[in-house]
Amino acid sequence: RLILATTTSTENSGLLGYLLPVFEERFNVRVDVIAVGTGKALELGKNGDADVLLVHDRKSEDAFVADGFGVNRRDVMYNDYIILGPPSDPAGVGKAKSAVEALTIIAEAKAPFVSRGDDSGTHKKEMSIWKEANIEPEAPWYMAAGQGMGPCINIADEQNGYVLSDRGTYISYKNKTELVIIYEGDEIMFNPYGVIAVNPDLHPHVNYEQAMNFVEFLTSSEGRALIESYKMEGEQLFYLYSN
Amino acid sequence: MEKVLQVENLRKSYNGLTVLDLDSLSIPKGQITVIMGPNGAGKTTLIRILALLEEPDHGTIWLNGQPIPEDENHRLVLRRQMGVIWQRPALFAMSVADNLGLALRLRGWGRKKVRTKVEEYADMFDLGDLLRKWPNELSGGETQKVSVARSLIYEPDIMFIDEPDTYLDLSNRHLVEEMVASQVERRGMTALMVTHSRHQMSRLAANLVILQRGRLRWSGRVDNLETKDWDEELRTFLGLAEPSA
Amino acid sequence: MEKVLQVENLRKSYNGLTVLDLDSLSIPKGQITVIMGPNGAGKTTLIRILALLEEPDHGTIWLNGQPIPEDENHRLVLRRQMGVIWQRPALFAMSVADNLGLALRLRGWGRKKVRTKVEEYADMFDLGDLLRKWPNELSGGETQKVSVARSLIYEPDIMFIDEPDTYLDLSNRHLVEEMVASQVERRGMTALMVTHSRHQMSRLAANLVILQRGRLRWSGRVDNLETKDWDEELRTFLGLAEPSA
Amino acid sequence: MHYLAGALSRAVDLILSLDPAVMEIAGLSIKLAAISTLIAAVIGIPVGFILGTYDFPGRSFLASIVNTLLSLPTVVVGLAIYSFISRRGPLGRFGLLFTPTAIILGQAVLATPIVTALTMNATRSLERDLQMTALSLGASRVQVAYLLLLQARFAVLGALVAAFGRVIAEVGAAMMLGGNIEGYTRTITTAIALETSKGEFAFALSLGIILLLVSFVVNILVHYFQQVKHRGGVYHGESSPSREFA
Amino acid sequence: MHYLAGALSRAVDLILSLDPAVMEIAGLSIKLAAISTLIAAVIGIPVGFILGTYDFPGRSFLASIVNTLLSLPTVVVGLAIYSFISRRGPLGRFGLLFTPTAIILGQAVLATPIVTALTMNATRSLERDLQMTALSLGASRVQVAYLLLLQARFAVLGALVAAFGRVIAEVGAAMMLGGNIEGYTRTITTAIALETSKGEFAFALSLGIILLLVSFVVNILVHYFQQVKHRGGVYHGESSPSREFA
Ligand SMILES: Nc1ncnc2c1ncn2[C@@H]1O[C@H](COP(=O)(O)OP(=O)(O)OP(=O)(O)O)[C@@H](O)[C@H]1O
Ligand SMILES: Nc1ncnc2c1ncn2[C@@H]1O[C@H](COP(=O)(O)OP(=O)(O)OP(=O)(O)O)[C@@H](O)[C@H]1O
Ligand SMILES: [Mg+2]
Ligand SMILES: [Mg+2]
Repeated sequence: RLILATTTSTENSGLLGYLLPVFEERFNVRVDVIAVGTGKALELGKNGDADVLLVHDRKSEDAFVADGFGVNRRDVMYNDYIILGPPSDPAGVGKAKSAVEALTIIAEAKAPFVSRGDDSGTHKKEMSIWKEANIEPEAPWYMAAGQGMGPCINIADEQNGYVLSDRGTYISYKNKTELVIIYEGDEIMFNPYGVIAVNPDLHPHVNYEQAMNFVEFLTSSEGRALIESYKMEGEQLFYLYSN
Repeated sequence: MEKVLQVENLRKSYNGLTVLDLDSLSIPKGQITVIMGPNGAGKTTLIRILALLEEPDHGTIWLNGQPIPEDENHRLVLRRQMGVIWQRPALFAMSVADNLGLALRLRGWGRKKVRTKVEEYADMFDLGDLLRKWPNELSGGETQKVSVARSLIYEPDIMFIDEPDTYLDLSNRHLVEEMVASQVERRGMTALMVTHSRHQMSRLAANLVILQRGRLRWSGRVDNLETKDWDEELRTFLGLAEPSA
Repeated sequence: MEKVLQVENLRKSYNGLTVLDLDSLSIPKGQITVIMGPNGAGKTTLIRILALLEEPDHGTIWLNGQPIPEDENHRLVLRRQMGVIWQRPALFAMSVADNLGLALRLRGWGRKKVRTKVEEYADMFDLGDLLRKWPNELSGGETQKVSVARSLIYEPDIMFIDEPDTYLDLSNRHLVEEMVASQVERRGMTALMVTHSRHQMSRLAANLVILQRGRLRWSGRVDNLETKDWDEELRTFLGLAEPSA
Repeated sequence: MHYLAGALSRAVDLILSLDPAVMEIAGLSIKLAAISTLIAAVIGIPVGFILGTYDFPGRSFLASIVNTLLSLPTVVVGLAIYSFISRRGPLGRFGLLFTPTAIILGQAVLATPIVTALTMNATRSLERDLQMTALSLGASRVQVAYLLLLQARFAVLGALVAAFGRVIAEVGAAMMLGGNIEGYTRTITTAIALETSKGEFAFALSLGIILLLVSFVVNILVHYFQQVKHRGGVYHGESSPSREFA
Repeated sequence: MHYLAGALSRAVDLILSLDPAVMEIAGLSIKLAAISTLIAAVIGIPVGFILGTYDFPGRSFLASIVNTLLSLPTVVVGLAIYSFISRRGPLGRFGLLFTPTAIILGQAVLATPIVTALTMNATRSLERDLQMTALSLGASRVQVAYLLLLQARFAVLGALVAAFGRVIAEVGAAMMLGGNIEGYTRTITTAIALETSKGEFAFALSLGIILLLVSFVVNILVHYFQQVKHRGGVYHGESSPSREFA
C-alpha cells in the first residue's frame, strides 16, 4: 500500500486514474490517493501520514525538502493558469499584454475578482502577480472566497467577475460555467508539479521503496509518454519539461 | 325539572368491545346527580363523552336543549362552562399556585385577578402552605385537593367529579363535599359525581344513576332508597346487604 | 411478639421542613398493622423509608433484628423480600400480563413459569379479560387491581399497602382485602397498610399506628378501640364523633 | 497530540486578545445559527407536536420521512438550495447566493427535521391524561399544545439545543451557499475548513475550541434564561420552584 | 432546479442498474454509521440515563458540557483524532489513519454526545413514580434503568435514529480520517464532496438522494424491528398490544 497525497486539482483532472493502474500493475502495489490542498498534503508528509506527494507550489516544496521532510524531489510536469471572465469582458482585460497588466486593469476597473484566498498554489501564484503589479487588492470588488477552484469559478460566474484558475479545472468546468478564458499564455502563469518522497530517515515506517518507484515511474520515458498523451475533453492538460 | 344534559342512543366501544350503551339519560340542572356502578361499568367513559372530550361512536347529546355543535370554537365555549375532576389527579409541572390559576389564565384573566382568586381558594382548601410547592412534592391527599380546587376555582356551570374521596382523609372529604355542595346551592351549579360510597351518595345526591356493564341499570330521585324494591345484586352493590363472597 | 421492623430516632425533612420524626416504632411480624393519619401526616414517606427506597436524614432501622446494610447488592436482596402497593398506581407501558409478570421476570424466572403464575393471579383477581390490554386502556379500578396483583404475585415477606381501596368498588375492595388477609394467614406475611377507613381498619388490623404531622400519635393493639380514652381530636379523626366543621 | 497543545494555547491567545477577525466570524456564526434554529422551531415544534400527539392515517409514514431527513448531508442541502437560488435557478433574480441569507436558508433546512423529530418523540412519550386535563380546564387546541410542550420542556428545549449545535457546527451549507467570503459570509466552520486545507491544523483546532466555547456560553445563557422564565410563571406571587420537576 | 431534475433521473438509473461502485460505498456508509451509533449507544445511553435520572452536585454543569459537545464540528473531531492517530501522534504506531476504523472513531465521537444528550432529556422527563415502582418490585439498579429506558423508548430510539442520521450524513471526519480512498474508505458523503469539487453537481445530488433512500430503508427496518420486539415482550402468552402506548 502506497499512500499518495496530492492536490484535488490533480485528482479531479483524471490524470491519476489514467496513470495509476499502469503503475499499480507494474509494481504490484495498491496506491491510496488522498486528495487535499497542497498545504495539507505537505502537512501529511511532514507527519509521515503519506509516503509520496504530488503537489504544485515550488517554494513550499523546496522548504519541505530543505527542512528534511522529503527527499528526491523531481519536476514532473506543468500546466498553466488562465484568467477567466464573463464573455463580454466588461473591464476590457482581453487587451492586456501581460498577466500583470491584466490584473492592473481589473483593479482599476474595480471589477469583481474572486480569489482562492486559501494559500493554495493557485492563490500564491495570484498573490505573486499582484505583488509584481504593486497592487494591494481590496474588498468589496476583491473577494477572498477561501474555497477550492471549482467553487471559486462558480462564485465568479455568479458575480459576473474574474478569477485566476488552473487550466485543468477550467476544462472540467467549461460546460458548467459561462466564464471564458480572457487572458492566457504569460510565462509567469506556468504551474509546475513536483513529486517528493517522504524522508524515510524521519519516518522509518513509510513505504520508501514504492515511493521511489513512483518517483522514477513518473519521470521515466513511459510515465512521460502517458502524461503527454493524457487528454481531457480533447485538450492536452499537462506539459513536460524538456530535459 | 329542567335538564342540563340529555343523551339518546349513546354508544361507545373500544377495539370492538362496547363499553357504553345508553338508550336515554338526562341530568337535571342545578342539582347533584351521583353515578354509581362497579369498576369498568363505563362511568369515566360517560364523563369523558359528556364533557365533550371524546366522541361517542354514535348517539346525540343535548346541552341545555341544544345539540352539540361541530365547530371547535363553539365547542370550546361550551367546554369552558364545564369542569372535570378526574379520577386520577394530573397536575402540571408547575407550582401549586400556577396549577390553581391555570384555568383562569387559559380564560385570559390578568395576573393580579388570578392571584387574588388563587389566594381565596387556597384559603378555602387550606392549601396556603403548598402554593410554592411543585406536584412531585405533594402527598396524595394534597394532590387531590389541589385538583379539586383547580376546577372549582373557575366556577363552571357543570362539574363532573370522578370519585372526590380519592386519597382524602375524613375531614378533607368533608371539606370537598362542602365546597361542591356550596357551589351547587349558591350558584345553581350542576354536579355529576361518581362515587363508590353509598353514604356519600345519600349525603349529597338528589338523583342517582346506576351503570352496569355500560348499561343503565337504574336512575331516579334519591328518596327512601333503603326501602326500594332492589334486586339482590343491587342491594349488595349499594351496601344494603353483605356481599356473599 | 416478634418484630419484623423497628425504627429509632427516625427523621426526614424536605427543604428544611420536617415531615417525619419518630422516636421509636416497631412492627410485629406476620400480622396486619394499619397506619392512619390525616393527609400529609407522613404515611407515604414512612413507607418509602421502611421499604428502603428513600434514605432518612437520620435514624436507625432494623429489619428482623439486623440493621440495614449499606451495600447495594445486599439491600437488593432485602428489597426483593418486600413489596409496595403505591397510593398512586403506576403501571409500565407494557401489557397487563407483562406488568403482572414483571417482578417475577426481574427475579429471573423463566417465561413459562411466569406465564403460569400470571394466569393463576389473573384468575384470582378476575383480570383474565384484561391480560392483553395496555395500561392506558384500563379503568381506574382495573388499574388498581393490576397494581395490587402485581405485588402480591411474588409473595413478599413484608407488604406495604398505601390505601388499598383506591378506585375500587365495594366487591373489589372486599376481594383485595381477602387476598391480602389470606397471604398473611397462609404464609405469615407481614402487612403495613395505610387507610382512611376506620371500618377497613377494624376488619383487618391487629395493630394500629396513628401518625399526625410526622409524629407518632398512638400505637398499639386493636382491642376495644371504641371504648378507649381518646381525646376529642382522635375521636373525630377515627370517625367516632362527627367533625365539627 | 502535538497540535492539540498548540491549538489550546493559540485559542487562549486569540480569545484574550479579542482578535477582531475571530470575534466577527464568531458573531456571525452565532447569529446565523440562532436565526436558523428559530425558523426550525417555528416550523418543527408545531409539526412535531402534531406528529407526536395525534393519530391519523399516514402518521407513521410521515414520522419515518422526518427521521430520514435527519440524515440530510449538509452538502446535499447546499447543492439543492444552490440550484434554486443560483442566477440560473428559479429564484436567481433575488441575488441570494453567497449572502448570509443563503446560509440561513440552508441551515434552517438542516435544523427543521431535528426539531421536528425530537419534538415528536418528546410529545409521543407524554401521558394522554395530561391532554384530557388541559382540555377539561378549558384550554383551546393551541393552549393544549402549549401546556403539553411545557410538560415536555426538557426534551423540547433539548431539541432546540441539538439543532443549534448541529447548524453552528455544520460547514457544507455555509461553504456552498455562503462562499466563505472574508468579512461577509465567513463563519467559524468555513474558516476552520479553510485553515485545514492550508495545513494550518493547529489554528483550525484553535478555532474549533473557540466554537465550542461559544456554544458553551450560549448553552449556559439558555439555561439561565430558562431558570428566569420559570420564576416568571403563571402565578406571580412568590412562585419559585426550589428545584426542577423531574 | 436544472440540477435537481437531472439528479433525480440519474439517481433512479444508478439504483435500478445496481451500480456496483455505488452499492459498495453505500454499504460502507451504512456499516460505519451503524457501528459508530452502536458505540455511541453503549456509552451514551448509560451516561445520559445517569445525567437524566440522578441528582448529584455538578450534574447541571456536566449536562451543559454534553449539550456543548453537540456542536462539535466534524472537521474539528477529524483534526483532533488525526493528531492522535497520525504517525507522529501517540497512537501513530497502530497505523489507523486512512482506514475505516479511523472513520468509526471520529463518527463515534460525533454520535456519543447526541445519544447522551437526548437520553438525558428523555429520562429527565419521566415521573419519579416509575422509578420508585420499579425499585419496589425488586429491580436492581440496572433493571431500573432498563425499565425506565423502556418507558422512554420513543425518545431513546429517536436519539439513536438522530445519531445515525448525523454520522451517515457527516463528511468532515470521514474525509480527514478516511481519506476518501476509492474502494476502501470512500463513503457516500466523501464521494459527494468529491463530485461537488469536480463540479459534477447532478451526480453529487443523485448520490445525496441515494443516501436519503438508504436512511429511509434503515428507518423503516428499525421501525419494523421495534414492532417485532414488542410482540416478544416479557409475557409470552398472547401479549400483543393492539396499539402503541402513548
Ligand atoms: N382506551 C381504551 N381502550 C380500551 N378499553 C378501554 C379504554 N378505556 C376504557 N376501556 C374499557 O372500558 C371499560 C369502561 O371503562 P371506564 O373507565 O369508563 O370504567 P369506570 O366505570 O370508570 O371504572 P372504574 O370504577 O374502575 O374507574 C373498562 O372495562 C375499560 O377496560
Ligand atoms: N419530595 C417532597 N418535597 C417536599 N415535600 C414533600 C415531598 N414529599 C412529601 N412532602 C411533604 O411531606 C408531607 C408528608 O407527605 P406524605 O406523602 O408522607 O403524606 P401522607 O401521610 O402519605 O399523606 P396523604 O394521606 O395525603 O397521602 C406532606 O406535607 C408533603 O407535602
Ligand atoms: Mg373510572
Ligand atoms: Mg400518602
